[in-house]
Amino acid sequence: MSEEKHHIVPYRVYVIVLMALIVLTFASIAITEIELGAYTVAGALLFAGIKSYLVLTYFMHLKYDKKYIVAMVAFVFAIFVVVLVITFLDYLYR
Amino acid sequence: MYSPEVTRASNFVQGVDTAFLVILGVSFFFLISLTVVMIYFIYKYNRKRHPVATQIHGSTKLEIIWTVVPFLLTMVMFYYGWAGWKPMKNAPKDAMEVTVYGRMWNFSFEYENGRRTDTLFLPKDQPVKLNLKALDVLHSLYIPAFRVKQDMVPGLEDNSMWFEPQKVGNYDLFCAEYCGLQHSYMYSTVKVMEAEAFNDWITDTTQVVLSAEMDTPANTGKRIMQNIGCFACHSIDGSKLVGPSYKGIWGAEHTVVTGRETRQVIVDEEYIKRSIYDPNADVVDGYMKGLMVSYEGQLSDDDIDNIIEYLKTLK
Amino acid sequence: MQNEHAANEANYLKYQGKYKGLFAWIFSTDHKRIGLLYLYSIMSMFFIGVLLGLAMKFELLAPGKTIMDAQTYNATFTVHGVIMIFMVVVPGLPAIFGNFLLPIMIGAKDVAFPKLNLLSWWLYMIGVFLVIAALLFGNGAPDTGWTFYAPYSFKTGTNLLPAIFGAFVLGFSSILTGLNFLVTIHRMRCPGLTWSKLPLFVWTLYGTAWIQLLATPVVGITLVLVALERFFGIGVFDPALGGDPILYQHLFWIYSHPAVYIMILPAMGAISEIIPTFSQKQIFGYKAIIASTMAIAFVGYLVWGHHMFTAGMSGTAQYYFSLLTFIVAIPSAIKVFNWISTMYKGAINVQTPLYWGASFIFVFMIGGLSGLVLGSLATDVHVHDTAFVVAHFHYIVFGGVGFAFFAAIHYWFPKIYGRMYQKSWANTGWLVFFIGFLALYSPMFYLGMAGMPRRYYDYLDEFHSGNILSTFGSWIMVTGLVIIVVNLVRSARKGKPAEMDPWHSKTLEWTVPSPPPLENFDDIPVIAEDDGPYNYK
Amino acid sequence: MEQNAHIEHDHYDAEASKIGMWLFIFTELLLFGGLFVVYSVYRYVNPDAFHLAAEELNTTIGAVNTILLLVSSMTIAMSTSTLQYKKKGATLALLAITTIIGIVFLVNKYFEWGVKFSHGIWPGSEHLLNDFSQGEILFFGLYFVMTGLHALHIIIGLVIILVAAYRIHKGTVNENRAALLENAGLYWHLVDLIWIFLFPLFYLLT
Ligand code: HEA
Ligand code: HEA
Ligand code: HEC
Ligand code: CUA
Ligand SMILES: [Cu+2]
Repeated sequence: MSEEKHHIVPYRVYVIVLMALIVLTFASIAITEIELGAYTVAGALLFAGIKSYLVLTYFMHLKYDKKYIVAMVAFVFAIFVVVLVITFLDYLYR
Repeated sequence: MYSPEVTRASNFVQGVDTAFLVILGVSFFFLISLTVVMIYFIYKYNRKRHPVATQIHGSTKLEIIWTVVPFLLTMVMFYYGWAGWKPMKNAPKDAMEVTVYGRMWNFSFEYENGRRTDTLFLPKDQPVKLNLKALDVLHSLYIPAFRVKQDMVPGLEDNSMWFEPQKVGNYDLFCAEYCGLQHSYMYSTVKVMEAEAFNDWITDTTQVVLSAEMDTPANTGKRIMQNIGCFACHSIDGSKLVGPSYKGIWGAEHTVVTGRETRQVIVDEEYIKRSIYDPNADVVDGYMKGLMVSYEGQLSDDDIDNIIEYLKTLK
Repeated sequence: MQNEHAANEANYLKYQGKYKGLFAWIFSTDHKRIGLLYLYSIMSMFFIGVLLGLAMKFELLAPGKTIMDAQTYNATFTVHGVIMIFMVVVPGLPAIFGNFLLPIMIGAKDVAFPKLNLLSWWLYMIGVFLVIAALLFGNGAPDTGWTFYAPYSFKTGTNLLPAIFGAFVLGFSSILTGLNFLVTIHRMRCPGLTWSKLPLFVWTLYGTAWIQLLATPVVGITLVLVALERFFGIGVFDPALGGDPILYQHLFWIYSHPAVYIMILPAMGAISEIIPTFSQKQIFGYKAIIASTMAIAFVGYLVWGHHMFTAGMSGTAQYYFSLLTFIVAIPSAIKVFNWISTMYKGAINVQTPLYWGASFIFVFMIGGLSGLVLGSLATDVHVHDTAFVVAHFHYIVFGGVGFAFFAAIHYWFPKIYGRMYQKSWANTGWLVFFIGFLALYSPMFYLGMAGMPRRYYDYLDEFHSGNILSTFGSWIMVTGLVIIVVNLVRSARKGKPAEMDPWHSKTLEWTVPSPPPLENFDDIPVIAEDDGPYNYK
Repeated sequence: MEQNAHIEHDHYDAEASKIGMWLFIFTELLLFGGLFVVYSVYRYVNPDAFHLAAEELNTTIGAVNTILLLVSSMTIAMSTSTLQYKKKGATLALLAITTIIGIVFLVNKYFEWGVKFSHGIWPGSEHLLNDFSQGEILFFGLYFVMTGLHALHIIIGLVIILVAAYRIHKGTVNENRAALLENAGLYWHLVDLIWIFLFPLFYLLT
């Protein structure tokens, strides 16, 4: 059981990421104010997606982790999306 | 149900049974051949006869073969299953419509002219579309001889099934989705008649009128209750089913829960009417709210008067 | 260090730690003891389930009331289903044999999180007690069927909440076991034991653990929603408030279909160990079996809708689910072909585990092939919710998992207890059981095709003869079960001492003494480049 | 946490703990995933009602809470760095900030729910059942379940953080054995991650 060498993330990175997240939050509030019809949902989800990507890579250290952990995370999100899509095969075509 | 007299009882039988034959054919082929091979190996390569094993790691060629061949076979089976099922999805435009109400625990069928029965009467060679309405929980309308089944889902609009009976006769109709206590007693019969006989039957109102005239109100009440299924939940001998017994109900004092408060009521006309039209307003103490659903629109005030006359006789 | 060696001399059954007696077991974090704890608790629940099953068969012996009334019958099949699924076959093989063998098979001293492992067992027990409480207290045992379909599940007056909560806790236990196994397999393989050298049983545990982890939470939240619906009326599944009962079914089966693969994968893994050992031969198509394991785990996640062909789904969804259901059958077929090919040119040693293994393949084929009838749209519309489905899943769940369980217990028994059972009795038990099994469930295929719905307390006369045969079968089978269990229980105490490797197998668990010492290995083994779990000469 | 009771080996394996935590996070994601499926279906079936109901929610409180969680996520992420730099005091301070922000979030939530309650809106309330459409009933049902479950996770997260802080204070969690703190961090980020989706879905799509 060897000691894993830790990558220590500099504070600066965290602060930048936080700024980006806050900006994105306001951006998503702004975009949903505009009347975009069906695209509002897509827009909001897009921003949420980018935000969660940032949280996952920087705050949750995925960027510095072994690749197989990243693969697992991606796999789990993929499974969820697939399940959602399949469920909608029912509702979209009812 | 594979006896000759019911085969081809509906237009779907052939498609479904073909799918059965294809799938069962492939299945039996694999089941028997693989079992025979396995037993043969166990016998032939028993260590008494074959003391030293030959090490074989595998064979890519074989793996490919036994991936591809089953794949193709499953696609064939899928195709037949799909082909037999496809026509069930779309009812023809000229189909005769019957509305089916499923409730705990009986079916009732309403025809286009408003007539209601607890047995499904149908003309031969005429497509029918059953509009399915569940009033309380899930039920499922299943006619094995016709190879049709569709769940009845409360709240689901445009839920229907269709078929075309092709043989005169009586067929079982079951509730196939578990729906509580009397689920296994929620069955009925489909009577398929020649078209003329059916027409005579559906236009014939004399029976109803006659019996109504001849019977006492109490007997009429009893018949109505039988038809619409009150006795599924209420006994007349004092035993407790899902709902309270009718025995001695008239004039008795009952404890009911109205909203949050508990109070005493005397069973009178008004109370009984409310119990039938709005059963969840006063819930009898010790019984579940929400099981009995309103019969408003299905029972007229006259019907209820008859029911009350009948209830009065149950001392 | 000195201590440790002293500890290592005693085997895990004898070892005395901080606690004495019963506590030495229920507070032990040793994976082998936890495995046995699971064995005993699961077997106890299993016997309750069997008794309920027998009672149902007795009731169905003749139309009308035989021994119980309708309410009791409805409660009986519900509790039978809940016990058998959530408490017996889902935890069954992973929790018993996975716990016992996984660390030894990968050359480790324990699982990654031993305390968490013990916690899983405790959670399991809590779940068990909650479900039992649902039976004994309150307004009577739940009567919804193990599927808890809305809206009946929040209309019934019976005692549903403890049962739902129990199922939730059991799910949590299952998740923790899966989590533990995944980490163990990732982190604790001994040097040289690469992924492509893992025993197949370990591979199936790996696949199973993923399903446990990713599917169980969905049913967890679904059951929570049902409970909230009952408490507050939030409306999510209540048609009166705009909810959709069909959505409930989606969520339920998103878990419960993958759950059937949680049950069967470890069973397939056990068979994949037994066949090569008794053929004294390298497993045929090692990589293909692994690939099919992962394929089942993955595709199995996407086919849940085949339980809902008549529920009122859209046609597109029906089409799609049927297609994928057929696809998921292919990896199972691949496994069957590889097992049978493994026997080709082997030096087959016909022993009790092999009887069970071979009959597993047979009943699994019947169960699986009848699954194809259910997966096909036209035929499923006819046989859905009939005795045919009941026959299918008994053939595959307990034909599959049950037979694999008995194969496994007869295979690993000498390792677990360090003693050997009476082979002649074991074989007799198998034969009686097998005959009873066929007689019990085969008639149900016929009954279902003839149109007898399931969950029927009473039936029409036309279904009588099939039911009689089936009931007789249940009596034969239970006779077999009694023989098997009595033989095993006696032998665990009094049997002849077993050798280290009675079957001449090559996996790591046979390189440690029977029963294994507390820490399994004195020194962590190292697997040589050209060695492996199926390296028969 | 991961030692065997009677085997006194050093079982510390940071990577094992980390994978364990990730796997646990996966189950949490799917737990909420189930709810997101329910939400999406009902949003699709009742688009107008969901729009209407979302207007009842206070976007400002939602936005404030979002920012709070984001900041707290950063503070706890930073604390893993400070621990590596062996700055125990700073680490504890950052954790304290995180905890306080978490509590403020809960207080906000408390008031937000309180306002709804005072308007007679809670699951199964008479006002809700009588005066709202079915879609709106579903919206509020899901709103209470999902934000409630989220709040429960905040509480669990806070407990884990407090345990980690205590262990740091005692020195059993330190730069060489940081797994507990990192896992507390991962869990807290999970809570944040879920909120990132809850916020637009409930508050913004009006
Ligand atoms: C261990 C559990 C287990 C397993 C492994 C399976 C495996 C399969 N199941 Fe089963 N199933 C259940 C447990 C299981 N099932 C349960 C409990 C229910 C009922 C739940 C309830 O309603 O209460 C159920 C219900 C069920 C239904 C719903 C029926 C209904 O309610 O209408 C369907 C429909 O498609 C189905 C299909 C299948 C298929 C296609 C497989 C396949 O994976 C089978 C694959 C195996 C083979 C195909 C056999 C081996 C291969 C060969 C011999 C080679 C030849 C093969 C080919 C040419 C393809 N199952
Ligand atoms: C593992 C699952 C399992 C098992 C073993 C059994 C065992 C039995 N079952 Fe089954 N049964 C179910 C799962 C199971 N059942 C489910 C899910 C339902 C549906 C419930 C519902 O509708 O909601 C059902 C429903 C069901 C019905 C249908 C009720 C109806 O629809 O009306 C009937 C009818 O007789 C029945 C009978 C029996 C009998 C007689 C036995 C037994 O008495 C047979 C005796 C068994 C053995 C002799 C040995 C088997 C050995 C093992 C399984 C190994 C154990 C493994 C470990 C300990 C790891 N069961
Ligand atoms: C699904 C089961 C069910 C059916 C069908 C049913 N009921 Fe009921 N009934 C109940 C239950 C449960 C109660 C007690 C709770 C309540 O008052 O709502 C009840 C209560 C009543 C009461 C009040 C009884 C008392 O003792 O105060 C009357 C009257 C009544 N039902 C009449 C009828 C009539 C008439 C029908 C048929 C048209 C009918 N019920 C059909 C379940 C049912
Ligand atoms: Cu109605 Cu079963
Ligand atoms: Cu399935």
